Amino acid sequence: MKTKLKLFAKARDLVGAAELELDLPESATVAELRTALGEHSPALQPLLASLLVAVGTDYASPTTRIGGRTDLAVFPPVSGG
Amino acid sequence: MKTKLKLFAKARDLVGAAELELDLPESATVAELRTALGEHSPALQPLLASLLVAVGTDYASPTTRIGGRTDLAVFPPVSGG
Amino acid sequence: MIQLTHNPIDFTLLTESVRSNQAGAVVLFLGTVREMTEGRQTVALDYDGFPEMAEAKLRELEAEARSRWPVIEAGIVHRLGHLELGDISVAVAVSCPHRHQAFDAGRYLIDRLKEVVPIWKKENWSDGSTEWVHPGAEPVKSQI
Amino acid sequence: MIQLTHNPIDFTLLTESVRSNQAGAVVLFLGTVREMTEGRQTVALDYDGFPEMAEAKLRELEAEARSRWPVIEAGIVHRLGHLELGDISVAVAVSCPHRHQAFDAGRYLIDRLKEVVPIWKKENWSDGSTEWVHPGAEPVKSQI
Repeated sequence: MKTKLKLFAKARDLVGAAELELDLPESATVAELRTALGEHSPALQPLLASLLVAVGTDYASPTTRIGGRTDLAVFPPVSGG
Repeated sequence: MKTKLKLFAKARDLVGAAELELDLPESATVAELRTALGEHSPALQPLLASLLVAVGTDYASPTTRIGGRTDLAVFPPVSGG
Repeated sequence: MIQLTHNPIDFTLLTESVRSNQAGAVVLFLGTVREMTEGRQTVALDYDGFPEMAEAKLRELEAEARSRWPVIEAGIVHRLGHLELGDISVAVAVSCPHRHQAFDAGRYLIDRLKEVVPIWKKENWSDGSTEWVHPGAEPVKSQI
Repeated sequence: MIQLTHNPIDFTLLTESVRSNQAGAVVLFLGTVREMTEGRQTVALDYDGFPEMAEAKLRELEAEARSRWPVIEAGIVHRLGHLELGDISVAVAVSCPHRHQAFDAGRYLIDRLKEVVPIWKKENWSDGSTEWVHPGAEPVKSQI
């Protein structure tokens, strides 16, 4: 299913885009999103394990189903303040 | 010896004066000042045990000799802030 | 007041917004752009953020603080964009009846902000290089 | 900036005075006149002080804080005289490289101020009575 996500900070820079569309099964979780992201953008590999995933304005849990969603965001550890 | 002291807050109100002169031996310490103050101003009795004594801008220790000094201050526990 | 802004932070306004006759204590925290970090010299910082989620998380943090301390008023403003040395990147203000509550709540808010609010800073080092700060992620210097 | 004043405290000026490119964190504490204390209603406070000693003690406290934390700048202003509800009685500002240092130093300064600086407040209760606040001393209500 078409799955849309926003990218931020170094993840956006490494991918070279602020938004991305991936094809994922509806049952896909964060782990599968990570794998798909690494295949789509090999430059993300060093960051992959630390990437965080949000659904809407909440952090996704490991079991959150994210396939087909269009309100995802993917970003590295935060450093505000 | 003539010993001069300033009074603050409730100590000043109870004595009814902002400054006081007592006659104390040169060897007098805080304990003797307390006694002399209580004799001079019986209204101070309830506050006597908690009164603090300063010499110049420092708190006096129990052994500080204060007889004859003119830079003493006597006041109850502080409550600034 | 929960706000993300590209403009300089008015900490006076934020502080005034949390003052109250019910509060005996106000604590204001300002994060400012420091020149030296572990021996390296910063010339500027760029802050990126995910505004919708960042604002939602800031509201959650305020609610968390209110559930733990008797907070009268609280406000958090975070700046985004390009900041020079000494500029204020974040301001947290909180008022409580007593001072230790206000200190604890203020510290909690800035500590949690740094853990969960989706905002990122990019160092502009004095050697001309830039580097996203992503705590715990493998360091990969980027030259942008 | 160490100061006793009978005028309203300008916390913006105090905060600006401690900002520095060497600091990543500024903590400002404001003590404000709270209406309710243990169920009793305050209408105003009067602060008395022994100015020479108070200023000397505030300078000592700043030196103590500097010996314990990497304080960049610090400032303390205490107001004296008649204060209405919500007025600022004391402001403490401190800047440090990192935030926990600034929180710890700020809290230390106000905690110690309340222990050793010769300033006293008199409550003006809503029932018309007044009462000096002398922690640990036997309570004797005075009608002045």
